[in-house]
Parts: sequence; C-alpha cells; structure tokens
Amino acid sequence: MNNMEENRTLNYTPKDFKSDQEVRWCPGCGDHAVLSAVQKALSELGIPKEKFAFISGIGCSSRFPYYMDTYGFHSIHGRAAAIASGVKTANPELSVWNITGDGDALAIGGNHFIHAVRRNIDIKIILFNNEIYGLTKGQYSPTSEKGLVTKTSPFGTVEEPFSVGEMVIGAKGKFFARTYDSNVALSTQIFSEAAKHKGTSVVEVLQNCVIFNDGIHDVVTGREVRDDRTIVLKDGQPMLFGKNNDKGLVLEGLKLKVVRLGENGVTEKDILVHDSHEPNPGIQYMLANMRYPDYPVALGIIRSVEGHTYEADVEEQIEKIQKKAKIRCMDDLLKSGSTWKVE
Amino acid sequence: MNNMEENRTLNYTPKDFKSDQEVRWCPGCGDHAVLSAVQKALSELGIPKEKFAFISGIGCSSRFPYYMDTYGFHSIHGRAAAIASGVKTANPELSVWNITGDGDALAIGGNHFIHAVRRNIDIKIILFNNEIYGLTKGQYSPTSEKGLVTKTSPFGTVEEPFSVGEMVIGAKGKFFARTYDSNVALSTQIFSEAAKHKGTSVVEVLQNCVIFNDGIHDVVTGREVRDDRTIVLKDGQPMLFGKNNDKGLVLEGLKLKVVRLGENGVTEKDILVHDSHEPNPGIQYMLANMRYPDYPVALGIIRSVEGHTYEADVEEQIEKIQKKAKIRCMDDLLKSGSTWKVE
Amino acid sequence: MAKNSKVIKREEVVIRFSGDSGDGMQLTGTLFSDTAALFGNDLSTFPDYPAEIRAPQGTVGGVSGFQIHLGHSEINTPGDYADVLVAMNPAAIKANAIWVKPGGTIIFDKDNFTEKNIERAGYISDPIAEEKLENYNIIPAPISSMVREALKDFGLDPKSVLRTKNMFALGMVYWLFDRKLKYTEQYFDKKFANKPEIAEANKVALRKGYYYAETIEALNPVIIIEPAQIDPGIYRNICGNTATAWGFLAAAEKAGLKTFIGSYPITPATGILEEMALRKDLGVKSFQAEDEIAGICTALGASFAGYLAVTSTSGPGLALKSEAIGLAVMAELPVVIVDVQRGGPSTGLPTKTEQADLLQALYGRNGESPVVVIAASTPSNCFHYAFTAAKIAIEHMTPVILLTDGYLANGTEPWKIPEMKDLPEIKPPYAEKNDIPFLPYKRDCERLVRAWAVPGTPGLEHRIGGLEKTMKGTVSYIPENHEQMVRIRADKVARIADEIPDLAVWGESSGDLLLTGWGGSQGYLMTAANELREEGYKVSLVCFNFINPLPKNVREVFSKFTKIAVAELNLGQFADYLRIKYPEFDYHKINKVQGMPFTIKEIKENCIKILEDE
Amino acid sequence: MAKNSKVIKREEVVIRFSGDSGDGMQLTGTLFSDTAALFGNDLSTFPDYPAEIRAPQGTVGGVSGFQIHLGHSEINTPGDYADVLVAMNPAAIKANAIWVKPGGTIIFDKDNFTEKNIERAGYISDPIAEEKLENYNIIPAPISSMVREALKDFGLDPKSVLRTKNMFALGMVYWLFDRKLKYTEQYFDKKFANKPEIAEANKVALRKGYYYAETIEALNPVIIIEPAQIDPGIYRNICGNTATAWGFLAAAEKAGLKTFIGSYPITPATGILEEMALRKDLGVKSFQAEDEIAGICTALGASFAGYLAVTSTSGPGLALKSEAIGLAVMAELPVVIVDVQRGGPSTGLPTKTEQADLLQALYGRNGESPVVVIAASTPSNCFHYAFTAAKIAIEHMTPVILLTDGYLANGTEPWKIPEMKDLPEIKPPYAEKNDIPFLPYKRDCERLVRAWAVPGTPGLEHRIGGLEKTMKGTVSYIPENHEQMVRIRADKVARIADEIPDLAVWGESSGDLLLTGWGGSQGYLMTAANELREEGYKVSLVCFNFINPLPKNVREVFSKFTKIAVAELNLGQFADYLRIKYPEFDYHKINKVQGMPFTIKEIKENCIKILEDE
Ligand SMILES: Cc1ncc(C[n+]2csc(CCOP(=O)(O)OP(=O)(O)O)c2C)c(N)n1
Ligand SMILES: Cc1ncc(C[n+]2csc(CCOP(=O)(O)OP(=O)(O)O)c2C)c(N)n1
Ligand code: SF4
Ligand code: SF4
Ligand SMILES: [Mg+2]
Ligand SMILES: [Mg+2]
Repeated sequence: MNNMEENRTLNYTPKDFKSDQEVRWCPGCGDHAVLSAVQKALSELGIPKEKFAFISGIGCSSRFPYYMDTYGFHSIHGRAAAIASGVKTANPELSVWNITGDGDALAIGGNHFIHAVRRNIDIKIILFNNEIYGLTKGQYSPTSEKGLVTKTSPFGTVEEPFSVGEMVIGAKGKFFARTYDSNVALSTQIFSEAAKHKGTSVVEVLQNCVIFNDGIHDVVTGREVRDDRTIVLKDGQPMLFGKNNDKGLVLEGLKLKVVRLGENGVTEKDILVHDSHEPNPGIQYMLANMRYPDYPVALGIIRSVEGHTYEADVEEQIEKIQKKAKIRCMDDLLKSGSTWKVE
Repeated sequence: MNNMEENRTLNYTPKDFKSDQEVRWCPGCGDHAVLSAVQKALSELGIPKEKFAFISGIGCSSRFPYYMDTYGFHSIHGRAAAIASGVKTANPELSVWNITGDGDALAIGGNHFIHAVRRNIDIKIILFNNEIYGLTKGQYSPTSEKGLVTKTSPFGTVEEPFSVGEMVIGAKGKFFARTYDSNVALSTQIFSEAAKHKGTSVVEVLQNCVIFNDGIHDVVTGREVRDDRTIVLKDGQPMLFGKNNDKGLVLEGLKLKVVRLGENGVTEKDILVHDSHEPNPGIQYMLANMRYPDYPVALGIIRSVEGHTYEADVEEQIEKIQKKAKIRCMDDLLKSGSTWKVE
Repeated sequence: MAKNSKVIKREEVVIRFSGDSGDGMQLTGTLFSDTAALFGNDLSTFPDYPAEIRAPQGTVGGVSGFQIHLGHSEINTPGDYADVLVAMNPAAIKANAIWVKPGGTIIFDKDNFTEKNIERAGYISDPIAEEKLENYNIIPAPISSMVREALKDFGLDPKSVLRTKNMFALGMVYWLFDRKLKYTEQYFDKKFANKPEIAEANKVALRKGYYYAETIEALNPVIIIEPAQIDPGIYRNICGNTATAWGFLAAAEKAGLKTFIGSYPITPATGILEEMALRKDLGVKSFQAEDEIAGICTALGASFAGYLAVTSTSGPGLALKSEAIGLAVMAELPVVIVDVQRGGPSTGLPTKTEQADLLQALYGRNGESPVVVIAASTPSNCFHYAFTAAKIAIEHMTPVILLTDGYLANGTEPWKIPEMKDLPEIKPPYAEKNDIPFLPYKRDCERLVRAWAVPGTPGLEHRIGGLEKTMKGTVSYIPENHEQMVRIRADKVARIADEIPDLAVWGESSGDLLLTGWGGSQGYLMTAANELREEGYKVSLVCFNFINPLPKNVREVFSKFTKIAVAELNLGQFADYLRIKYPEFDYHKINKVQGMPFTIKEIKENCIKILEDE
Repeated sequence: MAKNSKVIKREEVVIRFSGDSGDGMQLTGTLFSDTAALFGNDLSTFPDYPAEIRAPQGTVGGVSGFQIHLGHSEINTPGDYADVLVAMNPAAIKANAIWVKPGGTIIFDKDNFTEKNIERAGYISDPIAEEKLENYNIIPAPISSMVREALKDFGLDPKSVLRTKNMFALGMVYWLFDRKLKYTEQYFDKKFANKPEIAEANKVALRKGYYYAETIEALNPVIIIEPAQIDPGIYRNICGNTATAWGFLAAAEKAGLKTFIGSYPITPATGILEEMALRKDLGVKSFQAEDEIAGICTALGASFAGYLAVTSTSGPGLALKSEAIGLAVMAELPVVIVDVQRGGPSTGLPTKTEQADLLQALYGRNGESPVVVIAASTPSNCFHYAFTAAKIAIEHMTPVILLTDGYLANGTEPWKIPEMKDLPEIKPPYAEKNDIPFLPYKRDCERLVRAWAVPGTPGLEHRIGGLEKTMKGTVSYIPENHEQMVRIRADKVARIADEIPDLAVWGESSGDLLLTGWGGSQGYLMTAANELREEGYKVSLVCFNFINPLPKNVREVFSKFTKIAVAELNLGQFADYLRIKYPEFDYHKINKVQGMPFTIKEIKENCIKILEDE
C-alpha cells in the first residue's frame, strides 16, 4: 500500500463491491448468499478495493467475478488456481481470490488445486460445493455422493467422492474451513479469517443447486436439523453442539466419538477443545472428515497453521541474491562471463 | 482365465518376463533393482504372462515397460494412470500396472493419480520416487526436499514437497506401501501383495538417481543406518525397529513417539501393533508421514483396506441392468420409444 | 376441423414457440413436432436454449425457444423466419421479433404483458408497437386467465395451474394447423400415469386452447400441410447427439466389439456421454473422466484393451486432447474423437453453433500428426458418420476426428430407422494368434495398417508408445527410420481415400457456380442452391463429409464450374484447406461467425454477388 | 608453432569430438570453440547429445558429440561433414563414420579399441576396416596409456586420471590447428582453483597431447584458419536457449516491466527456464509449474498482474497449452509462448530437431483464434526475436508464439553483444488513470489494441474472461457482436504487419529460383544458396522470421522469380501456409523429417532438380 492510498479512508459498504452486472444465477441458488457474504467480508477488511483480484474457472459459481466490482478474471475450466498463483507471485500486494466449484477445482482442476495448496501460495480458494456440475446442467462431480443419480449416472454413480478437507490436508494444506451458503454470518466471518491468513486458504461452502441437486445438504444444514447435525468449531472452545449445546466430541482411542453431557458422567471438561493452529493435522483431519449420521459435520475454521508462503519466499530469495549480485542490469548480464573484443 | 489357460502350467522364472530390449538406465540407477523385483514378483503370482499390461508415462522410470516381456504401453507424460484406468475398466481380467515417477505421477499427472486412487480402480501404481526429474536431466520435482539445489532451483527450492502416502490417503486411498530400490526382497514381497490387493495399490519406491540426485535417500536407507532409521511394518506385529530391534513406536496423545524397550519401563506390550487393514486411516496416516530424524521411515504395507473397486461396480451395474433390460441389441434400440411407420 | 373456417394449403411452414425458461417451450415444441411427424410431414427442429445459467425470469437472456419447420416436400433446415410465433411473455417478443416473417402470426399471452414484464424485457409500454408489428397478425390471448378459469376446480396449486399455459398455446396452434390432439393426450396419460389430475389438467388446457382458437376466428384461415412424400419405412425423430451415440453402438455391434466412452461433460457435447451412460443395457462402459485429457486417455487404454473407444467433447476439450491424439497417431490405435463444435475461441459462445474447429482438427498437434477427419451434416446422418468414423478407425487402426456442431447436436429430424443387417460389415485387423514374435508396426502392404494384438492374447505380448519406433517396436533415433515412419503414417491416412465415396454433386455436374460447404451447413446450402436453381441460376452444390482424406474426384468435380464458392461458419477454414489441396482453383469465401447457422437469404445473396461480379 | 611442419591455410574446417557420455566431449568442444572465437574465427557449433537416458557405456546409443565449424569467412552452420573426427571409442566411429569427409582425419584412442568395446559398438574386429576408412588419415593414438604415464606421479585415482583423456585429445587438435593453449589452461586454473592437482593434471594432459601431435608428424600439415572479417565489438558465444531468455529480459528492461516465466521442464526447451531461474539477480520470477497448462496459466496470471510473462516448452507442451492460448487471445493479454520444436509427433524424437509444429502454432486452437507467430533463425538471433516477440506482445496486447528448435536451442555461435541503449523502446499500452469507467475492450482505432489496466490501480477495476464480450466487458451472445469481435481480433493481428520489416532477399532480387525457408534452417539455406550462386545458378534466398502476419512485400518479392522452392524440416507446412496466403504462386517443396538439419548437399541437389525440371 503506498502512501497516497493509506490516506484514503476506506469506509466501504458491501454495495461498494457490487458491479453493474445483473446477477444471473437461478433464483434460489445458494450462490447469491455467498456473494453477499464475500461482499460483506471484503467491505470490512480495510483493504483498498483495487487490491482485490477475483479469479475463477468455469461453472455457475465461476461467474462470480462478474458481480464483484474488483479486478476480475473469468478464465477457463479448472485453471483458476494456476492463474491466481501467477497473479499472486507477480504481485504479492494483491488480495487474490480463487472462486471455484467442486467440478472446477476437483475434477479438471484437481492438479492445480493440490499444487497451489502444497506451495502454500497466499490465495483464497472459495470452493462452492454443490456436489454437481451446475453449469452443464446436472452431471455428477467428484464430490457427488456414491449412488447419486444424475444425467451421466442414470443408474447411480459407482465412485467414492473426495472429501475436500481430506484432500487439502493430504496436499499439505494449512488452512481449511467449512461453511454453508445460507449462513451468511458464519461465511462472512470465515471469509474474513481466510483473507487474513497468510497462505493458501481453502473454504468449502456447502452450496445448494436448486435446479440440479436441490436439497442435497438439507439433511445436515436444514433449518430443523442443523443444530444437531453440525458443529461450529471455535478456537479454544470445547467442541459442543446440539440444540441445547449438550452434545460434544471426545477422543476414544484414535477415533472421535459423540457424547452427551451428563450421560455416563461426561462433563464439559472431557470434551475436546478446538485448536486450529496445531500443526499436526491429526484431529483436524478427523474433524474435517466427520460425516452425518455418525458425526456432526464440522463448520468453522478447522485448520489454520502458519507457514512459509511461496510468494514471500520467492521475494526473499530474490532480495537476498540481489543484495550480493554483481549483475544489476541487462548490460551487466550481456557482458558477464567470457567475452572477447574484435577491433 | 479360460479353461485352456488354466491347464497351462505357469512355471515362470523372472527371466520369462525379460524382454529382448537392452536395459538403458544409467549404470548404478536404482531402477535396475526395481525391475528385478517386479520380474520376480510376477513370476510367482501364477498369472499367465499375457494377462499383464504395463502402462507408463514419460521419465526414466517410465521406460520400464520396454524391459518387460508383457503387453506394454509407454504413453505420454503424466497420463498413464488414466490410460491404465481405461485398460482395466475395459478388461478387468488383466493385471494392470502403472509405472511412474515422482514427476510423472505427482507433477503433470497429479490429477489422474488422485482420481484413480479415489475411484479405487484395481491398478497397481509403482511410483519411483527419486525426488528429481531424471529424464530431463535434473530439475526439482514435487517431492524434492525444500531447499534442494537443482538446475531449475539454483538457489534452492522454496516449495514444500508432497508426501506420497499423505496424498494417497487424502485422495481416499486404500492401499499404500513403501520400499526402497536396493531391498529387492522387500520390494518383491510388496509388489506381490499389491498385485493381490483388489483396488488401487500405490507403492512408493525410494529410488536413487545416481546422476542427478545421488544418495538422496542414503540418510535413511544407507546400509549403515537403515536399521535404525526405517521400520518395516508387518501386520499383527509390534512396531519394533533398530539394529537390536529394541526401539518401538507408541502413541502419545494423538502423536506417535519413538521409545526404547526397557527404558522408562517400556515393554513390548506397550508398543503399537500394526494393522494395515484398519479402515480409519488415522495411525496409518501418521505412519506414512514419519520422517527422519524425528521418526524412522515406515516401509512395508502401511495401509491395505478392502473396498469396492470401480471396474467391478461397473460390471455389476451392467449385469444388473442387462438382466431386466428390454433392449438387447441395436435393432431393439433403434426401434425403441416413439416411432411411426410410413407406407 | 372446425366447420366455419377457411382452409388453405401450404407447402411448408415455420413455427416458433418461445417463452421463459420455465415455460416448457421445449416440451411444447417436441409434442408439436411428434404430432407433425406422425401425420407424415417432413420436418426439422431446433431448440434455442438460453445461455447456460438461468437468467432472471422475464429477461431476454432467459428466453427459451423451439423452432419447427414442417412441410409437404423435403425439409432441410429448421427454417430462417417463422410464420407463426408463440410468445409467452414480452421478452419472447423482444428476442424473436426480427425472426418473424413480415405479416406473420404472433400469438401471445396477453395476461403476461404486465408492466413489470414489459419493462424487464426492455420495452417502455407496448412491445407490439415498439417493434412495429401492428400490421402482423397479432393474436393477444388471455392464456393465463383462461387456464386459471378452466382449472379452478382441479384443486391444484397456482403454480401447477400456470404450468399448463404452454398446452393452451399448443392447443391453439393445433387448431391453426388442423392437427389431432390424440398423440399429445396419450403422452400426458403415460407421463403422469401416477398423477392423473396433472395429466387431466394438461389435457383440459390443451383442449381449451384448441376451442378458444376455433372461437375467436382470428386464427383464420386454417393451414393445411399435407403429408410429405416419404420413403416407406419405420421412422423416429432423432437429434444429432443421440444419432452420434447410436452410430458408435451400431459400429461396435457390427465389429463384434464392446463400446467404451471416456468423456468429460461439455456443452453441447454432453448429450453423447449422457446417451451412452444410459446404454448399460447394451453393455456400454461410460467413464466420466476427471478432465478431457483423461477422457481420451481412458479411451486409448480401452482401445489398447480391444474396445471400440470413443471420446466426445467440444472445441476447448479438443484443444486439451491434442497431445493425446498425437499419442494415438503414434500408437496407431483406433479411437474416435467427437468434436461438437461451438462458438469460439476459448469459452466463446458455449451454447451456440460454429464450424471453426476445422483447422484445429486437421493440424492441432505437434509434429507431423495425420488423423482422419469426418464431418456429419444433418442431425440424423450423425448416425451414419459416427458409424463410418468407427469403421475407419477400427479397420485402419487410426484416430478419427468426427466433427459435428451445436446445431446438429440439438437439432432433430425424422429418421428412417435402418436395419442392422443392412449396415456394412466391420472387420478389426486382429493379429494372427501365430504371428509370433509379434511385430507391432508391421503393416499390410496395401493399406499400411498394423495388426491389433489385444492384451490377454497369449504369445502376442508387445510394447507400443509415443517415441519413434522401428517395425519391431524398438525405440529408434535412426534418421531414415523416422522419415519413413512419418511418411508411412501420412500415407496410411491418405490411402483411406480409396474407401470413401465420391463427392456427389447436387444439381447439374457443370455450371456457373459450384456452391461448396461441409458439415452442418448442408441443409441451408441445399435449400439455397435449390432456390437459386429455381430462379434460373446455374448453381450446383457439393457438401463435404470426408475432409481428410478428401474424396478422390474433387478435382474432376471442381473443374466443371466457372466459379467455386465455399460457405462455412468461420472465417474461411475449409476454403483455406482446399487451397492447400487444390491450389489450381480459386475459392470465393462466404463466411458467418455469429454463433448461428446461415440464413437461406444470406447464402443466396452471396452466391448471386459472386455470380455477378466481373 | 612447431618448427618442422608444413603449414596450409584453409578457409574453414569442421571438427567433431565424439566419445562416450562420460568422456567429456561437450567440455572439450566448448573449450576448442572458445579458443577459436578468441582467436577471431567465425564459428558455429552443435552438440549432439545421446537420447535422454544414458545408454550402456561403449554403445552407439551412448555416444555424445560436439561439432565445430570455424572459418576465415562467414560461418552459418555447424557444417555437414567433418574434416577431423576425434573418436574416443569404437562406438564413436560407428556413429560418425558417414559424417567424415572422404579422406578426412580420424584421431582415435587406440587403447580404447579393446575387443569388448569393439563388440559393444557392433563391430566384429577392426572398425576402421569395417567402415572402409583405410584411405582416410587415420591417427591411432595411445591416449589412455599416455595420460596414465604422464600422470602417474600425481597420486590421482585411476578414474580421475582417465578423465583427462579428452584434454590429451584436445591438445592434439590444438597442435593440428596451431592454437594457443593459454585460454584452456586458464579455464582449469579457475575451475579447479580449490583442486590444483586436478587443474594441473588436465593441463599436463593437454600439453602432452600437443607435444605428442608434434612428435608423431602424422598430423601434417598444420592447418591455419585466419581470423574472420568480423564487425568490431565485444563478442561472446551464445546458444539459442540462453539468447532466448536474455531477449525477454532485455525486453522487460526496455518496457520497464518485471519478468515472469511459468514453465514445465521439457527437452529441448528446459534451458530457457533454467537460465531464467538463474536470473534472480535481475529479479526474474521463475515458476516451475506442475504441468504445461499451469505454466501458461501462471504466466497469464502474471501478465494480468502487469508482468512481461513468458512460458517455454516444446511441441507436446504446446499442444497442452492450446486451450489457454485461446484464453489469452480472448483476454487480450500479452504473453509469449516459446516452442522449441523437436521431432514429433507425440513424444517422437525428443532430443532431435524438427520444424513440424508450425501449423499447430498457427491453427492449434478451437475457434477463430489468431496469434502472432515468429521464428528465430540462428542461435544468437533468438535474442532479437525473443525481444521482438515480447515487444509485439506487450505493445499489441496479444499472445505471441516464438518458434525455435532443438538445433537453435543447443547450437552456439559468436554473438556481438548489443548495448541496451541501442535496442528499440517498448511502450506498454497502459490505461489512463482517469479512464473511468474503464472499458476493457475499448481499442485504439489504428492498431485495435485495448489498454492494460493493472490490478492495484485505483478506479480501473474491470473483468475480463474467455466468454465473448462487448467493449464494456459484459458477456454477450449477440450474433453481430461476436462476428465483429472475431474480425477485430483477426484484424488486430493482421495490422501488426505494419510494424514488421520487409522480407529481405539474399542475392539478386529476381532470378530463376527463389529458395525459401523459415526459422532454424536459415544457415543451411544461406550456405546452399551462396554455393549455388557461385556455381552460376540464378538462385536467391528469402528466410522468414515473421510468419503471422507475413511481411507486406511477400507478393512483390515472389513475383520476380520463375520458380519458388520452400525448404523445411517437415512435410511442407510452411509451403501449405504460403498456398493459403499467396495462392497465385506455385511452391516446390523440399522436405526432410529425420530429426536433423538439412545438409547443404541435399538442399543444393533439390534446387538443381527443381531448376532443371521441365
Ligand atoms: C475445458 C472445458 N471442459 C468442460 C467444460 C464444461 N463445463 C463448464 S463448467 C463445468 C462443471 C461445473 O461444475 P462446478 O465446477 O461444480 O460448478 P457449478 O456449475 O456447479 O457451480 C463443466 C464440465 C468447459 N467449459 N471447459
Ligand atoms: C508433455 C510433456 N511435458 C514434459 C515432458 C518432459 N519430461 C519428460 S520426463 C519428465 C519428468 C520425469 O521425472 P519423473 O517422472 O520423476 O521420472 P524420472 O525420470 O525421475 O524417473 C519431464 C518433465 C514430456 N515428455 N512431455
Ligand atoms: S444451475 Fe444450480 S448452481 Fe447453477 S445457478 Fe442454477 S441453482 Fe445455482
Ligand atoms: S538419470 Fe537417474 S533416474 Fe535416470 S536412468 Fe540415470 S540414474 Fe536412473
Ligand atoms: Mg458444482
Ligand atoms: Mg523422478
């Protein structure tokens, strides 16, 4: 941020991040709420608007950048993580967001996704997981539940889905969070934390596609059931959940177990306390992997560990080398090494 | 296997699997020993030679199929897992092997690798991990240690490497084993188990590239140190290692810890017992991830869990549908649905 | 037919149903065309979907259309301009006004012309006036209120009631064209067997529309289109994507092979994968791959394992498959790559049609990398060209690129169902069991085809791959071997010309102008050429389906005409290709790159200009 | 110089050092050529590596060679046939026998001609006899035993001793060409400053070889090649890959930009990435991507962020980048894609050279997807064309494909170092700060270039992407807008012709034959054309560096010649392209697809045949 900018007051409202384009998602699509949450989070970050770059691939969700009044690049299917990596490496001062879907990030874009995560390049990956290809009108995706009947699996899929969090941790990921579309408050908070985290932040948004996979997350996030079937993790807090906040998670051997406060003498002290900053991903891995009906689905920031970021290390290496470098401009380089003079 | 073949006696020796091509790897390259181990394992499997298909990408290691007197396909860089998936899906009767390198499988081929693993398609992936691009003469790979100086990282890499086992488990992998090139006996045994496992089997071979990354694994597998710096896991056996078999692994909280028998009252009973068949990957994940100097590096079969395989489920679905299908040939299909007659 | 109505006969008519995405226009159009087909008309239809995501209700971006061209004589296109437009809302007027014939009939749901909808469509007050359509035959029908009234005792929720609006409109159109309601009624009985009240509601709406039209007398005269002169046989409607899928299945059955498709979804090609996925009854293995590269690579694996292997995609996907197609060229394995072309470059206009991937198909690979390129040219002949592509791939052990396009993929037309026994045989060039040691790149002298030794066959173990090889399969850096192999691969593809049919000339075999085209423009070119001939111009037409290699008689055909014009939906790719292959001729280019087919008018005007120049 | 030796002067000479991969031939060749360059000869060199993996010792597959062509007059190629072959083992004879000029000199290490090595090379007993080389000037030198003897008191292990064999051989060659040892001695002093005994050992071996040659008198006469007439200036040796990398760096400095390279290693392009990775001193950000697609995509990202962005690859990698190049066309962002061509198709002959990616570069994308295509034609002018490619990309906001090849990439030649101040300016078309609201696809009228608004600039926020757009950047499915944009993108590239230099004719501006070529064949074509002219043929030459768009004076140049021949290392791709662009001319094709450059002889024979036909 240069001086002129620092003098600007940045009293943004979410509206400042709305572009002039009409939002074209289906009425009722979960994407609308995510857009609001992002606009809200951004308005509160205190980062000048021109420092944001939103990079997306192809998919319903990937139309996102058009609706943001920031720098934006709606690219090609699956490649946004690579493009975003280039943007961030080139200009580490930008706040770079990669908007993507379950197909875009994990089918065609799987490789760029895991490599961005491994490099821990400081981009924010918001993965809209509707467990379906929305834009192409309803084929199964790598996160579709086994057995799902779709246009390309008329008799049910025979493939086990990826779990986003597991994949992220398997790829050396240092930040993973989960939210769902209609919880704008939680989403806003998570996006804000993701933005502040230095390194690749992956946020999985459980998103509803009203047209091709309607209600797929309702069993977990439905208004009636969500308190009992999700757990919002908070650092330093015991892992309690349930309508009456009376259920909790404990460790039994190497596995997590759901217990009820008061039953079998369980008290709050027995309940695991969340620590997203623990580098050993052991428990976080299990938390990310919890599935209904055995467990509540974990929401919030599951893992958030500091580490070197790619772009900062690159800058540092350049700086170090330039300090002692003999070659400082092209004329130096051209004349370096063995040369001879013809007169 | 049809009847005629069953009547054949399959008294193979490793030589039966040697092709007439001169082996072209550098003298001293670890690949030679892996080739021997595979040929040995195959000769003992009791599978007719014509049922083997070796599919590879591009890399030094990927020249492997030329040296095998089996069906072979030396394809393009990174794509062998996809090609092998096609071969196996088409003909589940074949024993399909995907030979690959750390670059081939995890750089350009990363996406096909994780998707093959996720689908649990019954192919055998042998990943030669020399932590370098050998064929292109020495650039760093996604498994190169951070800081490694190579032709494309003259000042040291700034990227954290993938850990193969972690990636496999993160991608829902059900079989992961590790060996090193010069231990032909262990390799042979692992290849044989990998072949018998139904599902994607990933075997990481710590392999030495004498030319571009010589001795990179020596700190762990060097003759002098290997007993103390590796542990060969065996199902049902306590996790003991060391020259005198007096060191072992225990669980402390959620982390593994190295202890010494006899010290602080530790006895063999305290030592963890290996169970590669446990579906919850918790401990296996940690075992796969152990790194020198904190831990011994785990060798042997780390994870081996039964599960549905893609190609079998496909066959089953087809069978089920065909049983009740009204359309049994093209003429049926052509005349199905609404048609009308013009006279 | 209603009694007190005038009746006129017409040779052909174009009808367009148009409304919001949720208005059920695709079903309406399909039911009408089925009815027309059963009646014996020739016809051609084209759905015009909105862009991928639903745009907000009532906006022009959200308009979904379905056009039907039916006639007493041969119908080759879905028609340029509509005689009748059904518009369910103001946006449908906005989107289609310029596509209605001057003086045509416009039926619209006047209940839906609310202030809000008018504004959403981008009008200020009266769409009809603003479009200057007052002199057209304007039929404002109170469709919404009529169905509400008609169904008030059905106990349906308001949404379900309004969902029958399309049937009311359809009923009106049936009356106008004197069609029977029976087929449509049967459709609902079957479709909603478990919800008889819904079936009944739709049937009531249909009949109410029919009677309303009869009553208002504004839809006069009733138009009769007699059945067409059609070859006897059993017919069905088929769209290009289904025809493509079925062509492969037929080829597999003829060749005694099983079918594998490895694809990644992409508009407008997804329908092929979807149809194949349905065909588990025929044993098809459909593999939804993680990306296009895995799509072709799994297919190549299946081909190596002895399957008829196919991968289907559209332009951006073809780009991604480039490297692997090169491998198929080297491995000499049979595989068919379908490219359902759409508007480019890059993501371009994904739901629109174009013919701009031709040069990519021919040249989009590193090195000298010859492949066979074939183009289908009508929705139904996708079957034939898919079959032929598979036959060539298998019999010549080569990748074949089959080009179709968005227009062919989604367009439908009646198709005379073939009998499997009448289709040509397909003989895979299997290696002989005693061909030991098996030399993978040994060829038959005549066609230069290598033998197919399928894994699992004892004794034929061998290795293939992407590095240059000798006949034996050994990697070779010998300069002369490389040159020889490069030339053999080119020659192998070139020799396929021996097996493809001669180019057929429609019209006289000589004249002033030879109109030339390829692939999906065929129907438009035929109609234009026919009309030009009828107007006295000496114009003939050739339409190419075989692009590499080209038919053997091209030079002979071309040399009989004073001028040659090449019409295509790109900036002149096929014309450029012809320049390479037959530089002795001069080619006049007729191009359009608008994401949609030519109109007959455009082609004719261009031809006349070319004829009159100089 | 030794006293009692005859001396002759020669205009030029070709020397080839050849031995096992471990024999240090690349260093030997490099040291010789440095010495020759310092002396003032013009020269051209080419290393001939074995295939990627080390083949077993002593086999033909493991032979590594380095050829040097030096002269008193201008040298354009590394030469076809060698005057002197240094062969460290029998396999080196096997690999090179046919490349030695009849009667040429062959120096070999007779100690290494053991039975085992002879057999490994594929001979039965005497390689010289079996190759019928008896009448050549055969110098069997006991190199191994001589160095063993010379260094016996050095206390080195036997392996290190034998590693100096190459210096013994080099010493002999220095004697033969009357060269000074000084530069080479300095090299060792510097290189082994910390291991003086190794430096000394090499220097001793070098001197012993020199004296041995003097002693045996078989290497008579001593050959003198006088310094060439060379432009005054400071010179260095440079290979194509380094020159390419430096060209980009120079362009970035001139444009006031930072440089980003996103690449995935691939032979023979890796050297560009490797050189860039070294240039952290100049602030280069080199990103070793996970694959070629990420290579170009990270580059596009960096370009979006305001960098000079480059991605380098070879043919199979270019295939993989196809889709993303299409995106660059749509996004209208500057990016240079370097394709260092190698033998194809597919993996092909990865270490060999070819020119067969031309049509891929021009047409290998979906849709109408025009890019600028430029080809470098000598190792050192890779600098100029990389600079120019970057300049065009930046100033015209367009992807540019720069074609080089394996021969240019690895070949070296002396290069007169330019001064940065003499290079042309580069002006990025930045958006104005007050250009609000910023319309991303608004263009300047003359060149049709859109403005570059770099993220971080307040007020210029905007969105770009791969879907068709209006000037404002709004996604648009409007047919006319699409056609207009397609034509504008084509036109934008076409107008770059205004800024590229006219095609230069070498030789008379009219005549019987215009020999035509492009890219890396230039040196061979020049030599051939010169020789033909000297022999009295009316042959001139044009060599293309700008391929799309073509220079504006092509038609004018071509029209002055009776015949036109197009020579290229493929089956005729550029000739086909010329047919598209200038159909009025007839093109005779001269082709070779052997993974290696033309020989002068081949070109001349073909030209004479074309001249004599009819
Ligand atoms: C190269 C390429 N392949 C395929 C497509 C077609 N395509 C576009 S989006 C998409 C999947 C979208 O799914 P997801 O990423 O989950 O996004 P959603 O629409 O569900 O938000 C596909 C297959 C394409 N545009 N480009
Ligand atoms: C599309 C493509 N990109 C790049 C290459 C160049 N290439 C060949 S092998 C290889 C990496 C090899 O590394 P690895 O897989 O680890 O195998 P190794 O040689 O170490 O056994 C690369 C980059 C290629 N052949 N094709
Ligand atoms: S199709 Fe699904 S994901 Fe796409 S905009 Fe509509 S509701 Fe949202
Ligand atoms: S370069 Fe390395 S990996 Fe390749 S063959 Fe040689 S030693 Fe083995
Ligand atoms: Mg999705
Ligand atoms: Mg490797």
